[in-house]
Amino acid sequence: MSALVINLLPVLTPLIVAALLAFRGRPRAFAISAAPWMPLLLALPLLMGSRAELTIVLLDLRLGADAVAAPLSVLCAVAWGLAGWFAANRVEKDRILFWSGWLVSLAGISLALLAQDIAGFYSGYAMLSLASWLLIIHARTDEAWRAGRIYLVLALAGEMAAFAGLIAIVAAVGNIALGELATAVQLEPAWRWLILAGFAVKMGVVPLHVWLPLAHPVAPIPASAILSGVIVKAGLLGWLRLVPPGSEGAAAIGPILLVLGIVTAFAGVLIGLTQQRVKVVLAYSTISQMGLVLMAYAALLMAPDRAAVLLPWLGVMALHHGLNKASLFLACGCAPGRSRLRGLLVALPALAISAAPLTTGMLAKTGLKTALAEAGVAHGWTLALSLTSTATALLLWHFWRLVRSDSGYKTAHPAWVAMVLAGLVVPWIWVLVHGLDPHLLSGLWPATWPLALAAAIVVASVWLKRGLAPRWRPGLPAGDLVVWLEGAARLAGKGLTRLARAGAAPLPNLYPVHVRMTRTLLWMERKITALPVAGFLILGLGGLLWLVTRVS
Amino acid sequence: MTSAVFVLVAAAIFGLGVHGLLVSAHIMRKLLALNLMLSALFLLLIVVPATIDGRPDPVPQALVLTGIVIAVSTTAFALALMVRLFRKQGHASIHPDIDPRLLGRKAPSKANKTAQGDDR
Amino acid sequence: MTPAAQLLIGLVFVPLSTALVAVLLPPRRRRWAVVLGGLAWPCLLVPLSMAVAREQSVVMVFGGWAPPLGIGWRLDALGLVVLWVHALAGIAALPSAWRRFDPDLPESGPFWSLWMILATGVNLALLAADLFNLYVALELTTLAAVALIATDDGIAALAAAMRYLLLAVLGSLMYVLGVGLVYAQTGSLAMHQPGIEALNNVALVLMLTGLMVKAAIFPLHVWLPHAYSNAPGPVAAIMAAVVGKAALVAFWRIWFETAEAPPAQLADFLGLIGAAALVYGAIAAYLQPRLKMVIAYSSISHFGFLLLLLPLASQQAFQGAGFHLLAHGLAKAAMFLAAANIVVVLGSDSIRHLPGLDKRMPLEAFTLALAGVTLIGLPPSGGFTGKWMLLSAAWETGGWFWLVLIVLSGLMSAAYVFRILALTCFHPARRAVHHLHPRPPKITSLAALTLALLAVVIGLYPHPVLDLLGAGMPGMVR
Amino acid sequence: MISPWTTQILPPAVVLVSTLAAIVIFVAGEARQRLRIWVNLTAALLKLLLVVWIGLEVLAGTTFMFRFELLPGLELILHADALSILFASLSAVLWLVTTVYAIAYLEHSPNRARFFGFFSLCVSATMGIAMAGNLLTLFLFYELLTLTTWPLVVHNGTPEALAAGRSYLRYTLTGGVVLLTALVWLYGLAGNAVFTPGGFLAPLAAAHGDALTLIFVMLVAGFGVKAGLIPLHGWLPKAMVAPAPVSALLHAVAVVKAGAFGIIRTVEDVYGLELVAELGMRLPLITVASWTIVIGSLLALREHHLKRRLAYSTVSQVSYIVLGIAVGGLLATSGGMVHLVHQGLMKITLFFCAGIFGLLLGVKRIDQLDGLGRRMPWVSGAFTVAALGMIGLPPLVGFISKWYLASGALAAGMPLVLAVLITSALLNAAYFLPLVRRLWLNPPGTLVEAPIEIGRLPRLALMSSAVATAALVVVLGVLAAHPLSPLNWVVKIAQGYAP
Repeated sequence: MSALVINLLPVLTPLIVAALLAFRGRPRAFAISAAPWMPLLLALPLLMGSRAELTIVLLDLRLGADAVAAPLSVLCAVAWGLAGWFAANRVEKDRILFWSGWLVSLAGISLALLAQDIAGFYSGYAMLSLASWLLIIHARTDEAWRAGRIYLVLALAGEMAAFAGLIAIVAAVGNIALGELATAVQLEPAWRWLILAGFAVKMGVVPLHVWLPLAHPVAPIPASAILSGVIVKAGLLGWLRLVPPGSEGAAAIGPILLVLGIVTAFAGVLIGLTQQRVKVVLAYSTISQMGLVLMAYAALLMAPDRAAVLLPWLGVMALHHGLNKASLFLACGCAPGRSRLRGLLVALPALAISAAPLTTGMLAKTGLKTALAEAGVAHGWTLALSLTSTATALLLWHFWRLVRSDSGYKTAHPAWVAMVLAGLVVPWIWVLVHGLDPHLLSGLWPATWPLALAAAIVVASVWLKRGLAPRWRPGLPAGDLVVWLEGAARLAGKGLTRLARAGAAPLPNLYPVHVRMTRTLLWMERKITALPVAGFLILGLGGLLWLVTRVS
Repeated sequence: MTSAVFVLVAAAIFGLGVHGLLVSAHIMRKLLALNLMLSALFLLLIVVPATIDGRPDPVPQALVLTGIVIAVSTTAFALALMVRLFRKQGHASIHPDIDPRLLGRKAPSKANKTAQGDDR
Repeated sequence: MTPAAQLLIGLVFVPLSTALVAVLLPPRRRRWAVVLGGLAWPCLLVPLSMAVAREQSVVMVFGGWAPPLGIGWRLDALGLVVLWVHALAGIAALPSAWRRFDPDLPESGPFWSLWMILATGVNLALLAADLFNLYVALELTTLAAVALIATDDGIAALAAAMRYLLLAVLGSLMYVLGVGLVYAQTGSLAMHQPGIEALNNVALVLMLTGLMVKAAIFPLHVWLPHAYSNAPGPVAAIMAAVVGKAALVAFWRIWFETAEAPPAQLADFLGLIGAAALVYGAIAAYLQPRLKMVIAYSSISHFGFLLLLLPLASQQAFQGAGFHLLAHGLAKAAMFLAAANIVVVLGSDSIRHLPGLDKRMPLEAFTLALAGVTLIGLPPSGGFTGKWMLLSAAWETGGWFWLVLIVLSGLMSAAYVFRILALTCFHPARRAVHHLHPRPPKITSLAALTLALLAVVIGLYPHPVLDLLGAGMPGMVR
Repeated sequence: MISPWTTQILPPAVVLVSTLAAIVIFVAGEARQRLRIWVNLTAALLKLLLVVWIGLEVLAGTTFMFRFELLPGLELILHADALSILFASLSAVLWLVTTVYAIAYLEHSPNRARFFGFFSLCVSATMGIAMAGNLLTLFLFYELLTLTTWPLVVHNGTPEALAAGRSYLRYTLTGGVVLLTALVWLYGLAGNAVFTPGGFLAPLAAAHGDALTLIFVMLVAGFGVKAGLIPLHGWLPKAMVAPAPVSALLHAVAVVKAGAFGIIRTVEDVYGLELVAELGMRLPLITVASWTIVIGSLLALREHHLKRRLAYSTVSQVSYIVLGIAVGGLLATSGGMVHLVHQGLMKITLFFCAGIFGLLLGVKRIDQLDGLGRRMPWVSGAFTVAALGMIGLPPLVGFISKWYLASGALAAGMPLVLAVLITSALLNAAYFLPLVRRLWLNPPGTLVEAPIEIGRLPRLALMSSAVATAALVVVLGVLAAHPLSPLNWVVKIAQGYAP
């Protein structure tokens, strides 16, 4: 019973609080004040580590925290909580809308994290996708609506793809526990690709990344912090849950994902460099980072037997990126250019993300490299990885130059500071707790030279009196591909409506026919009523009958 | 042989009667034609069976007698009706274009088109 | 002669004597006499039904004179069914007639005795066992009917009556001609002459045509709509219930009994005529601007429907047709009675006055709806039962054309029935106030409603009737 | 144990309860409102109790059978198996709710006696369809349903209402005629046979294969008219002119469901899916259903009149049922049948809300929905829940149906059906989410008419009935695995058909 309560609390409490928002006055005030603390509830099942089964709920719902969900739960609890604190003071406009979206998506991700059966996981995931739409359109400007629309289309399409895949599993073995998935069923590759693609939308893997650069700038700062820090990781969760390492045939797709990952990593940076808006730049950085995570996951698929070691490393990457990226986003709301201290507070997570020595970024890189080593991938990849660090560093320099001149809130918010510190500390704690080998010394040089290279480029460019981004600016709009997609979609929509109009042709109105018939009939009746006609009709009919008797 | 003549004559009279009954406008003429047809019919009824066997057959006689009764009563009734009709409409004919049958009785002349209008 | 046979005499002589008594009585008393007589003769039907149920038919011959010279009467299941319709319709029409032909009104004088004479004629036509007797009976019916129509003193009614008279006489003359030929051929007038060789086609055709005029089969229907729609309400009800049907029954008898093996192609041709009548009547009914016209044309359509028995010609089909005869007769009488009340209240039956009527005359509206259900043949109703039997007969004989036609007939009836209902109950102009006359006593509406209900209820428990009709007709089982 | 006499008398009793109510209402007349309300409510409650009673007995294994010989060899049979209980309980529950709603909705409108009279008759016809034990009985009540719903459709008496009524009759009566033909033919071949799981026509398949195929087509077409299979759906959007309670009941329970139910009976209890597949009719049926699902959604997409959009959504959603039945197998059959209930709940909620908007705020078109969420949060909330359910978002009922249908389709090896379901889900999102957005996120627009003020009690009744059904949408979805949930009931049924 207690296990039940513990596992249900993180899911139900946010929903109840969200419901309280509906009532004016005290309940609403209470809800808004209580909302920021909700994420901490996730710690309960994590610490208790207990499992629960609700046989009458949904399709036999099973809940519980496990190794896969653990890092994301921690990330969710910390990042989401701090962002909530930030939001509590910084979001004035449309608070009911904001907080309802915030709480419901929190409930969704909690359910997705804790659910141990397919239906439960999918429910949580769907809740999350739809509710985070509310966060994106919060501003309700045309730009926001557009971003929301594109996000919704992609999210729903992705969800349906994933749904198709997991339904294929269900059709084979029913709504089984996620743990047994790896061994329970062998799947047609097509279904597995559907699942991967579906969740890749959340992850922002190229070419499904287009919603991120549109959504982040329009969402409120804390919202984009969790979007980019936590919610994108839900895609990773989906992969780990539904295409777990060790499910047969999965190893084969590892290399393809590896390539996708490196492409995403570089594409994100390159497109990001052409952008002029702070949060768009960060969004592209997130995309490239997700590319790295994707590579790690690919390695995991290729070396399933080493999962015990690699999963924690994957956790490290998730925590590192989530917390640091969140703090960078929060920075956008704290006028970082105004003092040295604030500059430092920006620099720390930035350096971390570009994997500077001794930062959590270095840990992440180490983890990734070990993973690739385990997967037995050629040495060339590690070089590529180092280059991604250089690229990221350049991108973040670009970010710094943009954010310095950013005039938003003038005051810094303590949540930001807390987030930065969390970013510095939490991944280390994670590494220590799991007793991972950080390879400190061996990792130093590989972590240093990419940054040095980046620094050199920067210095050179400054010395050459140029902006970092070259004069020649390929005028890529935010959310590159999506522009053409929108055009295509508009055409398709036109076609569909035309088709529909053709489908619903109205029935012809019989009325005029009806009048004409009446006239004709009355005329005819009058004619045959005249006695001569009638009489000859009688005789004629008689004759006709007689003729009929003659024919044989 | 003789019977054949009778049959032909009867047929001719009957035809005349039919023509009169149908074509002539005045009801009086129609009734006269009707009686003509009746007598043709009786002639036929008397003649035709007699051709079957030699001795006269009582049944047709009975039939004809009954027929005559009916004919008389019919004619009388028809005449009475005709008189009523004449008193009502001033002429003794039933040409359809004259009687207002297709119109509502208390609401003459418009009923038709408005009725069509009704179920639009 | 069995005691049941004695009752046959009652069927004819009770109405006849009532008519004579009514003539002799002073105007104020006539109604009473007729009420007594009109209630008396139906009582005879109860024992007669039992008798018919026991041995298929009740036969009597007058004073030992055997046919052809003597007059023989025969009551079989079909006749009994129509007699029941006649009786019920007559009883139901009593209240309305009572009000309509108040002795203070001038035209009320002849009505009561004429009505009884009509009843006599109809009963006689249903009992007649020989062809000439049938002629006399039909002639009597026609004359009485014409006179009854003429009791409404309008020009339209008189003209309609006159037209009816002339056409009917022409028809009956053709019929008698045919009878004469039959006699010439067979030397007998008996309606059913077992073991004669095929009947002379000319005679057959003449008789059939004559009867088609009286039964108002399209295209020989021209007299009917104006006659019915201009006759006084109760008169229209009675006539619609039985007059046409008596002729139709005679038609069937001659087809199935007299001409034992009529040419098959003729059967199909008559079936086609029936089909034409069915369609034409339905369309015409849908387009009519007057309520009573609609009902009259629906009668034409349904007579065509009943003609489909000829091509189907199986015992089951006969049961179906007979049952439909019953249901349709009741429904039609009910509709005409309701229409009569509507005319009384609105002073007109033009359908443009109908909207909003369901408020003022809910019973009438309900009656129209119920009777309509039977006409359409929606289950559960008498109409449906008859339709179903005919359908399964058509299926068994593999007559796909007839099957489809029968099925569609329901649809076509639905068109005009629902048009009337929509106008009456749901039309936008429903709140239009039209100047109203005092509504007739409730019992008249209730009588109509009872008939309509009966027409529906027999559909729920049709067994007795179907068992009665189970015997079929000679020459029916091919 | 229950006495045999009772087992005979209960099914007709369930049907007759509301018939009696109708008679009382008709006789009582327009003026006696209080009496009418009480009769309505008591009848609805009584019917619900009876259905529950029968349901429990059926669960305990009692067989209910009432036979009445209509014609020699032509029986009127009312029986109660699990499937009939499913449909009967659905209509009983929704009738109760809708009665409450309708009483409040029509508070000041004329002709209420007529309305409620035919309303009750319509429900007893539905009950008859649910309880029907053979095709003839089904057909009989099916026709009665046509007859009793027509007055409701044309109730307003406006010209477009009359036009809608005409086209309704055109479609349904033609469908009835087709049914009748098929019925005669079938009786000629198979005689008077009771519904039997797995069908009773298999022995005839060898001899009369083509005939059976043709009959099947006619039966499906006949029922498909009411079920709104495209292209037989034309009447449905027109019928929207009817008062909101009518369209609610028409769409949720009475008419469309009657058609779908008829198809279920035909496929499962007359032919049996094996025979249908053997006759090569399974694929065409699936095709028609899928086609209807997709096209219906597309048509809904282009409607800007609220109720008409809902109508087209019904066209699309009801075919889920047919699809599930046609695909067959335990999962898909359960999915289809459970959608009978789930779609009913969601759709009736939507129509309740649409009716309330229309009645109180004069809102008819979609662009008038802007910002109504602030004006009436509860109703808008109910609407939102039902709409999300229609899209199939977990944990609402729509999700459960979709889940079973989809997995059933794959289990039967038909990925294309899955594609259809997904397309339809996306289209549903495309035409429902904008409504939700307008309700909550758009700035309030100006109302076309001044809001109508009605009494507090009626307003409460309207809202509570909408909210109640919405709550059911949530609860039945969340507790889908509960032993007494429709889902489990349906799975029991489906095991009888597709072991």
